[in-house]
Amino acid sequence: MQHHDIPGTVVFDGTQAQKGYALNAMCYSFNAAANRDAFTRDEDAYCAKFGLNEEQRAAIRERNVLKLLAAGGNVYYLAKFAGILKLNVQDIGAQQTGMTVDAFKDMLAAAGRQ
Amino acid sequence: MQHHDIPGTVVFDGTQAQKGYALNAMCYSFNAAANRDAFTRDEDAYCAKFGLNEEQRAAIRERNVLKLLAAGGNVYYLAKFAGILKLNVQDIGAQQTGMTVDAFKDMLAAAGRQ
Amino acid sequence: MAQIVGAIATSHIPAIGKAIAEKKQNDPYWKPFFDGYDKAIAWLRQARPDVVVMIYNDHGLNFFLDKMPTFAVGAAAQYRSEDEGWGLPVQSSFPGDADLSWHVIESLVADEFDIVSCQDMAVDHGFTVPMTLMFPDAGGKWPVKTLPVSINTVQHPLPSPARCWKLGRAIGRAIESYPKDLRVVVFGTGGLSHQLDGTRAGFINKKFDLYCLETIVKDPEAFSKLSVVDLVREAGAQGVEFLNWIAMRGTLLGSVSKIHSNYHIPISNTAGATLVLENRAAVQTQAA
Amino acid sequence: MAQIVGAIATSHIPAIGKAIAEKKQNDPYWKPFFDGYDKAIAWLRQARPDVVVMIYNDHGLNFFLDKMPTFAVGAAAQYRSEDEGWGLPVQSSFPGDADLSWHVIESLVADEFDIVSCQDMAVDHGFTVPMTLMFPDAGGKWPVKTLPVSINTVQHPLPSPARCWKLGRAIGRAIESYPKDLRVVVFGTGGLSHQLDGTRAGFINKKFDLYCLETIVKDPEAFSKLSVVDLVREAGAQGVEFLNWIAMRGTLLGSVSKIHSNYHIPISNTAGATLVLENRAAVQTQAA
Ligand SMILES: [Fe+3]
Ligand SMILES: [Fe+3]
Repeated sequence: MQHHDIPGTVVFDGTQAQKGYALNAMCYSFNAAANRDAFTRDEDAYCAKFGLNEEQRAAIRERNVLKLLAAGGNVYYLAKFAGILKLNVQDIGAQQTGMTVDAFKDMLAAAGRQ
Repeated sequence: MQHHDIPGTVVFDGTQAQKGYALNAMCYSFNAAANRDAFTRDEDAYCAKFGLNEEQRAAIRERNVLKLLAAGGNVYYLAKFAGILKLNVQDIGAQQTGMTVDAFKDMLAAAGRQ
Repeated sequence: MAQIVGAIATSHIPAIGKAIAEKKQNDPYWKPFFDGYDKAIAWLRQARPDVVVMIYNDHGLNFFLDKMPTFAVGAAAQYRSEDEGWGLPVQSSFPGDADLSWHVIESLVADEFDIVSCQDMAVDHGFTVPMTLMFPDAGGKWPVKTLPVSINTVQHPLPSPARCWKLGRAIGRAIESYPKDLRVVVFGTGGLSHQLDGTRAGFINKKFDLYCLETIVKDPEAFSKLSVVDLVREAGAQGVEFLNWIAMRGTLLGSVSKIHSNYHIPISNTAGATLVLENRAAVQTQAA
Repeated sequence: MAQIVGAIATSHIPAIGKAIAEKKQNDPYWKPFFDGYDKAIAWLRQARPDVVVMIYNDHGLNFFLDKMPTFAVGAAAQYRSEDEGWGLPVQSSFPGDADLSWHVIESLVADEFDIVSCQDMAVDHGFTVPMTLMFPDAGGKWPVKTLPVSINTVQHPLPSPARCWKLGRAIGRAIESYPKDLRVVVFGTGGLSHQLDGTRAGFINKKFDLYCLETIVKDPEAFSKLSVVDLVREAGAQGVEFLNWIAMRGTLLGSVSKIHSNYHIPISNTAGATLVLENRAAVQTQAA
């Protein structure tokens, strides 16, 4: 990947992809309702089935998006995990930026008044 | 597809692919031993599961390679069907050219003495 | 001969699909966004398209990292809508035009585009939301055939803006060399600026978006100077979906004029935008 | 820096794999074919490769018509051998070099090759037979890392000879810009002339094959004038696998000399062939 200096931004390149394959494969499986149900019934067993490492399993347990990204997660697949938790992209944005959801929404709206 | 004047040769282009999708999908499934067994146990049910049309089912019943090609089959996938029947590419070549297998092998060998 | 009569660019955010399903078009949050579509829908109706070429990106429904295409082209009789994991309603299947698809694929490969052909394909919100937005009266009976073209925006390296522009040019040539009299409208979906992940989540860049909305009409080749990293920096990590817009604009080979545009912040985490372009074919002008 | 020290072209017919598994190398039918490999294997041993770039075609194991890539590049830590449906022994997995893969993918996409990246991939006889042929003593412990590149020879339109040549050039540049000191040998597999299907089944064209064996050494760009239909006509419907040889030859950017070749009819339905080329890098020559 070309070097970049973009703060707060993960570029999902080959390095990230290698780290995150198992995690992303699990999240990709959540397209199917049966798999979402299986995960919900027994999270640990489902993570084990996909071969997640300890860092990834901890991040899943904690529902921590920044840690999931650091563990190689890609946001498009992680969004399907967020779907299970009924979190939308504002909820996730607030979590990652350390804001309340309302403050995050205000920030978005403020971008329109610039 | 570019027009061609090559006798006795099917070019597997979009037209062929559209005709043969179900047939090729079935043959592709034969990579897995469990699927080969399921086909062997009940050929008709297996063909129905993949949605083969009557022309394709007849060609499968008759083990007729030229008819399978005419019905949109691609030789790379059909080879997996031939594998179930324990036919090798000389057997298939003989069938398509209307030769005995020995005559077909002689023809191949003769190409080396040209 | 087939002709591209114009193009529509639009955001494709899942939240739009949910708002449509829940009939929230007149809610205060949604009204300024949906109001921007009336003129686009009216233009599309009078354009009477037979076919929509949909240039979009898959978000992890049809493609996974085991086989990640740079450019994928549909070649199916129909395209399935499917569960994406977070409750967006599944639409009825979208009719394809396999003969046109194969013509385009033949043409693209001859032009040295190394596409993936997809004879079975599920299409996600990048495709379905623009369809539900632009054909609000379809009621599950889509009035056009469709041809999906998916550009990789998931796994870096992504194709450059210059490559996507060239892909668009090649699709334009392919469509306009198709011998049937078809009226074609090209959609480019996604964007504008947004970022979902990282501590920069929520990033929106109005200034860059307004530059894009103007430049894509008047000087689209200017984007060919940008790198993908430039796009990530200026438009956000998911704002790279603007690649779909660049390819869409590339398909318009005639004289192009802007019919309508709308821009509204925020829709979900995104700067929502739409743009309608008319394409007057060079050939047609000479004949007139 | 990584350097491509040479290349090997070889047939990859499943029957070869079976003959190896059944130790038939000295049967009268097989001996003239296998005898052609002693010199190739000896050359490969002294070439001491760290990595084999395997340019081959999938025959319906890893790819189906739902997602058919023009060019696919492996990016996995290992590549699985699998049941192909007709009894060829399954090999132990082949080690990959994911960092090298991603370097090559970055470089190819920057060069406007629209590849499919494959982070999980099964490789079929187009890959496994050349490995078992050329590393007869491996005993399941492959002494090299591998990088699979699969070219579409299944679903027309196929990439043209000219495009495959350019792909080879781009792979050559990518490998030679990799900062690690690796010795790389490129394999091109398949062919030569053969046709399995239709009433022309059994077609073999010795004259064209001998032209190819000579021309690929001395004047490989000559093939860029051929169309895929030309290849089907002259080399047979499956003889188009010669595209893999063309791409292989394209990777050799230095001064190329022929070490060895062998040609024998018939092996199964095919004209069996092998060719060993040495690549003396321009850079290296200057340094000497
Ligand atoms: Fe999107
Ligand atoms: Fe082959």
